[in-house]
Amino acid sequence: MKHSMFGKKLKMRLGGGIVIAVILMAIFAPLLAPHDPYDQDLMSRLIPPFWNAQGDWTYPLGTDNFGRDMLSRLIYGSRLSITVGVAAALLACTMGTILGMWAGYSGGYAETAIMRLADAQLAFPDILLAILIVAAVGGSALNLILVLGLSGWTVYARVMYNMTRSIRERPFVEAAVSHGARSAYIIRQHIFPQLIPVLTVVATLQVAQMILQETALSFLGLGLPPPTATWGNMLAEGRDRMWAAPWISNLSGVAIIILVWGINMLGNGLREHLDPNQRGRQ
Amino acid sequence: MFAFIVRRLLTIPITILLVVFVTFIVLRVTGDPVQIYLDINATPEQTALLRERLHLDEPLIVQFGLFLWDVLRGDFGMSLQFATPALPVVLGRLGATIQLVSVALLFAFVFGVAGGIVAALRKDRLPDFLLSALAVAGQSMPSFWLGILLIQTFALDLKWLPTSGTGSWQHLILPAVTLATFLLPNFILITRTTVLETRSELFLTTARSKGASESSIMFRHLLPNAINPVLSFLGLQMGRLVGGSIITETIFAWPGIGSLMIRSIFQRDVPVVIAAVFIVSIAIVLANLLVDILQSLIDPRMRLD
Amino acid sequence: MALLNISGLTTVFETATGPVGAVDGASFTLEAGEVLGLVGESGSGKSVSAFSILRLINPPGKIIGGRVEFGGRDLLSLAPREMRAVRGKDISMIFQEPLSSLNPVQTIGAQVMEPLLIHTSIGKRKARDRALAMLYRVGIPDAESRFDVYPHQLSGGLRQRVMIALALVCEPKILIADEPTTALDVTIQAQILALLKDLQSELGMAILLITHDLGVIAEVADRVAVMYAGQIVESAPVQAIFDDTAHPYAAALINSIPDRTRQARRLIAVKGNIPDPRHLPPGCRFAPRCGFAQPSCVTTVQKLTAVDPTHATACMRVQAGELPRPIPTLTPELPHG
Amino acid sequence: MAEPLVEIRNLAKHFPITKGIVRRRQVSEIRAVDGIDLTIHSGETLALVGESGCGKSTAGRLILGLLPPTDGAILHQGVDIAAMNPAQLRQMRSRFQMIFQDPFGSLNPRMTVRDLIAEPLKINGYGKAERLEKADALLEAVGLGSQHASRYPHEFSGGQRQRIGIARALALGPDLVVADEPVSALDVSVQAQVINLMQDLQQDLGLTYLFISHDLGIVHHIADRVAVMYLGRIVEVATKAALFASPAHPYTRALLDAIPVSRPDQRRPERALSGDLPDVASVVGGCRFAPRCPFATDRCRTEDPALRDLAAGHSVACHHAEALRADNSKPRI
Amino acid sequence: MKRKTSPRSGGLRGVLALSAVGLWGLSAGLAGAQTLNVGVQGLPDSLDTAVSSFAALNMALQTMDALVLRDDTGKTMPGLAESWEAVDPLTWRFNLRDGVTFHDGTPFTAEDVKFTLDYILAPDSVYGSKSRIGQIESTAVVDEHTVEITTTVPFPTLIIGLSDIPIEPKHYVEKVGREAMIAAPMGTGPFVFESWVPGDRYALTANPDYWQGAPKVEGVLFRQIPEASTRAASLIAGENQIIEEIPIDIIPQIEQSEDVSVQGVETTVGLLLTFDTRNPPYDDVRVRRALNMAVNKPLIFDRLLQGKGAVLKGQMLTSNTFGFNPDLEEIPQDLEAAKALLEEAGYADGFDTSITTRSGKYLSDVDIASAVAGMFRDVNVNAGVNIVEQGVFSKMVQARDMGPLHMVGWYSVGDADFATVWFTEDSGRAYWKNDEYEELFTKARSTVDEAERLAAYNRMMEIMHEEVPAIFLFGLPSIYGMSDSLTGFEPPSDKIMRLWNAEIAAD
Repeated sequence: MKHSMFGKKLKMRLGGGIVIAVILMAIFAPLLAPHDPYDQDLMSRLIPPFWNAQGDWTYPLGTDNFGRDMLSRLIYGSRLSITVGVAAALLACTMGTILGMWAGYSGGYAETAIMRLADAQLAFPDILLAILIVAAVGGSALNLILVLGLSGWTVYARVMYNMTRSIRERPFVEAAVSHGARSAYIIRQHIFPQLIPVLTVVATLQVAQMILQETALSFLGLGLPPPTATWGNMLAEGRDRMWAAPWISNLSGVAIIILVWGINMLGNGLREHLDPNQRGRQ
Repeated sequence: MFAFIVRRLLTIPITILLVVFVTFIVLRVTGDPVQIYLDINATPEQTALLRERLHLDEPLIVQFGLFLWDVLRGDFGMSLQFATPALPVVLGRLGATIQLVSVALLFAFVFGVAGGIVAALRKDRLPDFLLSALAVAGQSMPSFWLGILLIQTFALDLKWLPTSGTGSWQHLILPAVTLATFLLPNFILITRTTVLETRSELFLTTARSKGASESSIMFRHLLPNAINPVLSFLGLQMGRLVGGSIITETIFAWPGIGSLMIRSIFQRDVPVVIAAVFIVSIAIVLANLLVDILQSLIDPRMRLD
Repeated sequence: MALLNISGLTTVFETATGPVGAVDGASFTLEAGEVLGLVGESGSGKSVSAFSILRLINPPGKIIGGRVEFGGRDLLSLAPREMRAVRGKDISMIFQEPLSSLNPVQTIGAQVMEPLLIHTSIGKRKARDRALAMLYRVGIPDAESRFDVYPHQLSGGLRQRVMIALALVCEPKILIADEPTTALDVTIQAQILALLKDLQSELGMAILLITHDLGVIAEVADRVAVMYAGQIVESAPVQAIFDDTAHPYAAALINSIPDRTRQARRLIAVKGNIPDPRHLPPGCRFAPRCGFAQPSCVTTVQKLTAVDPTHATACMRVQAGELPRPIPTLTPELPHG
Repeated sequence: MAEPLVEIRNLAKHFPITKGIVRRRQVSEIRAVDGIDLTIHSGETLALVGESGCGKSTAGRLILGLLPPTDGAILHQGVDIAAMNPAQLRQMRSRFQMIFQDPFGSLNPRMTVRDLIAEPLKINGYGKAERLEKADALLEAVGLGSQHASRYPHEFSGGQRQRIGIARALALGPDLVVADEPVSALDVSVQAQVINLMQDLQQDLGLTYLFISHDLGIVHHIADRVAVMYLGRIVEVATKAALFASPAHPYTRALLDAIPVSRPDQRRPERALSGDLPDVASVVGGCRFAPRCPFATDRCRTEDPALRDLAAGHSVACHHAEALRADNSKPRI
Repeated sequence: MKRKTSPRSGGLRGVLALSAVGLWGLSAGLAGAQTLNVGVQGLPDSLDTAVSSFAALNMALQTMDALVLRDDTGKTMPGLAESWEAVDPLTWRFNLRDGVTFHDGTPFTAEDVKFTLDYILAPDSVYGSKSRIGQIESTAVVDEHTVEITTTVPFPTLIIGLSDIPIEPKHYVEKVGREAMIAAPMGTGPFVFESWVPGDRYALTANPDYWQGAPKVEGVLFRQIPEASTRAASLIAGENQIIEEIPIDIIPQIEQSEDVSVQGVETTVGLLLTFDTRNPPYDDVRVRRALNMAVNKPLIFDRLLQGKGAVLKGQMLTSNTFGFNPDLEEIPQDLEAAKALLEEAGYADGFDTSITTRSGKYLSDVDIASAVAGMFRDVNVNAGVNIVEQGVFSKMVQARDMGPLHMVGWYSVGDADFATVWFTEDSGRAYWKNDEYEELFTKARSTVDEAERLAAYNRMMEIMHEEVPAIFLFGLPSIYGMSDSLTGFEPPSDKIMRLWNAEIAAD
């Protein structure tokens, strides 16, 4: 389209390109990383990146507090950042979709209970829930995924609930009923497939949210424990060294921004592509 | 409408009780306040004494019952760390948080809606792209990092603003901007979408067919119809906003509920945490109620009943 | 000199695959005080034509040619500000969906007052009085107490009356009514049509009535223009359209109405579908569906040409006198198992 | 007269309106369908006409068992489906099917035409090969080639979509087809195609139609008998000929009069029925049409007229039906 | 440019700021020209002296005095008590300073001492520092300026214990009640309480009648700034003249800035990694010794603590603590010997273990734990770092299961008794058990003979050196940042800021 300089295609290409690049980086981390990301060498700690006068090409992006290679840690860090983000979003998505569809389709007590629960959780700051659970069960990757997933399901539940309720009223669902279809069949065949585009968009955008949430938890000391590298805990680790070694925070911060930006671009592009009017409107 | 408000208010206690119960149990199960509170050199007798005084030797459910009694008495029990009733401690911090959150909200709302309108009006042109990119970049920025960068830039390098704390309106600027950045992008994106959606509504054509000017169409016809989804979103984001204020308050040494809450969680000061969660939950529920009422005032179709 | 003179109006919609024509060189006139029916099926370009007259086409739609002469000026070349002065004052418009064409968050009173506040300098009080009088005039019972209600609180019929009040409050010379009764029940439709006729004779305005319903045309129009696939294929006084039909499409349209006076087991259907505007036949656009089409119809571009002083058709076979008038009824066989 | 295929007795559907702060209690109800009796004979086309909100669509759905009735019985060949549990009802479903008003909305946009038509068969446990074979046969039957089978609904025009909807409704070989405004969303030049198809299919397959419509022109063409509904009640039932020639209910007369003329030379003077359709919830005592009825008397406003036989096969719910019917010379409303 | 005032006090901005302050009711922001601004990591949550934390004591001792004071190096010196003597092993007599008045002008007397101590020692009291003086049997007023304290057993650490007990004004507490005292504390100290905004600020004004002489500043404003980098920024921006608790990697930021500097002082906190000796592999002393040898402490000290503080000399006590054994040396890194020991113990292929630590509790705690874990890898021991949040740690303490290795810093306030107690069985904290150690501890605690006590502690250090119940890491430093305009303030080894001599130079 001539009058559209920056349409959804560009967004999707740009966003998708970034996301694919980061995923490839995560998959091939052992091939790409010049050093062992856990190999510490206190003698060469806090070496700045190559563009700095004191830089050293052995460690192109410098070293961290323990003399570990920043580049390698960034490459490896993408693995857990993405895994946690994606897995948490998936968990939230699965839970929220099932509950939201259930509430929206069956109505009655299930609807009341589920949507009340979602309301209650709305009144409860997400991060507080995360803090409470991580504090209780510790900061392993699995726990982090659980925490973020549990705090993120309401978004889906709400959207899926509203959509299910409106789809349930669509004539083709009535048509299926008139042919003698059971509820399970209708949900599987007619309702769920309609939800997929919106689900894709919401889930994509939530991956970005989850990665940021992981960063916030790391800041509060509730992220993944060392020596595991995630971009979030690298950023948090660097915050007391913003002066002595600004590259630790800045590089991981920039990495997060690029990835989250890419995911958001992809998600927004997808949203516009799939349906400009499909939104979880109340 | 009155019935709606009353009914919504009546659901609050259920919500709050649920929230309070979960918080209480998790806090109690995951930490021993006595160990944190007492001096490292405290004797076992002292520990036992305090434990008994706090009813920590009772079964959890009894503890919760006793706690609820304190709540009903209105003070949420004695804070361990503050050695005073918990509720006044929390209420004392409420003002600072309300200041911060309301200024940040106002900032995010005004600039977000304005940005969203500009982006929608210039859809797929340069301003739209720049605003969208900026919004997405803002969304991707971890807020504590942004906070530290802002301090370095505006307090240390440029020396325009104080680094942290309270005291004057200048003190408020950096934390408010940091917190606003948390919401601003979403306001831009949602306003953009709803303005674009509303722009194709037929009643705007009606207004145009009356000879109304474009600015009158925007402000009298389009915006009042486009603003409600933005408000809905605002209501849904209140919880996240409080989460964001935890980090912002910590970075900027802002003496609000957020920093109090996180500290009290780490101290397992159950009365204070719960009083804080209680106040925050009520604030969120009330804010949502307010959003609903506001929406029904703007759009008479959203009858509240 | 006609009140409104439209010539060569061409409007396209920009799409990813290039511009798609919606109205293709439409020309017609509207005389003072008459009801001109613009009739056609969905996608025929009749509504786009109407919107184009007031330049209310939203992007990606775009008027790319033609003239709309009103009061000696070409509306298409007016500055936006001058155009705004025409809208609502000289030419007003009402729409098919009275609910979605009223602002849901404003009271009906405010919406009826708005044109007065835009186009006159009378104060709010007087504007309110005039708006209220207009609401009574269009038959809203108890308009005083309904002045401050919102559109959703009214029935469909009342909403359309509000819409009419809003359009006529400045007493325009022309009312463009785009399918004003399509969304309404038959008994209400009859009421609204009667109201429009009344108001027309009272205010002396001209009405451009856009509809797909030949029954509505038969009921109220003075003259008729028939549109098909973006083009006007026939225009004539209303009686002539029915009695002296000069285009096969118009004939097909008339014949497809179930007529209580005729009793047949099968309705007379037009074969095929309305063409896709992206893939229009090069010549006569109706040719693929036409029972009288010859090979040359498909390739030859046809022009609307007068066959009588008041009667024009775009069918070259009629122009050439090869077909009788009115066009006879053909029953094309439909594929069917 | 043929066998009654469906008999409806005192059928009612009320939707509650609730209010209240803590415990929602029912304050009133919308009587969408309020005690109707109707018989559909095998092989006929019974038209159910009325304006929007009169309850005709609700009645259609009740007859199909898509909504649970509040009261009454729906006898399909003597079996009351209103008394069935969902599992029993599913067993019955293949015997009565529906054609929907919105030919786009009633087709799942993500399914191919073949899958759409085969879906009822799939639900009812037909094997894959049989399903595909039948689907292609049905496509042929409604005038679409099997070359269309793997396309999606949005690739079709409105008329073609409605053919798909018809094919799907016929897949299970139903006795009764309820067609809810099947052509009102279609262009006039296409309406005729669909109506013709429906008539051909009825003849070929011996179908029974309940044809719900607001368009008296089409009803006049397709129906054998006509039932007129107003605010949840049937006000008049008659053969098409009787109804159009001598309507006995003032509402029926008003409806007929409101139809636009089909030729400009038939224009008549002022004849619009005044007033709006009242809010269904506000109905209180007396004849429901009385507030709009030019012939209403005090009796009409207090005594609710029952549907009664006026002549053989002609029932009406009006106190003054005889007078009205006799007086055909009177100027129309 | 030197700043002594709140940074934005001039011109229009000042006017705006003032009006804003008035509006917001947080007026303490603009203090007088001579107010000393101090940025602390955390203000106490309560001003109740019963709450025992460094932060609380630091605030309390600004407005109150104890009988015994300490100097910046931790040595005791006369405070409200001018002198004291042991009348017999169980009785101490304190001669109180004459002419000292509380802030309201009421003279300080022996009644105030007895009132304070009796309150603390009451059976139902949960006073935080109760254990410091727990062996006191009774307190008796001899005359207006003499107090006699009787102990249940010989109590050698009484004097140092009393230095943590601020003396309360009896008349005031009795008149206004304890809650009012907590809300607005009053004492004999150098500064008068002015206001307190919990979580934000604590404001004091100078006490011109202070018995050691009036402070040289008009007042002190403590501001709570939990985030270290923000705290450092506030110093560099001139908003504060003193900040505490500077993380190691922020030091360069301050050192590179003009007009501010960093000073570190060794505290009496000894940082240990304690083994759970109840279970394998740490029930084997060879393994414990091997892991001790695996750690290159000087390297960590040099790199992660920037040489601030000290490496512990093979014992838990810091060199400034009474009981320190000067004959012991730090256990040097020796990977070969460590591997040999592990092989001997049957762990040639190493094992998996984990180090439990809190984050931000001690200077560079997580960093040190991570570095140690990294060094374990050189002897094939694969260690994870288990960072637990404070509350969870407390639960682990209660359950007596803190994982195979946990990091803890024991502080002695200058006397071995306070630190060594944690390796006795009675403490409920120890995993390791040694009969001789227990005996020596009891002996040292029940005599007031300094030489005898020193010998006992020295021997206890030897035993620990042999048995290695923990990896002895560092004597932790306390690092302060200060404005160059500030004089008369030294970083204290016990985190109690002594500010009455502090002075801010004029420009």
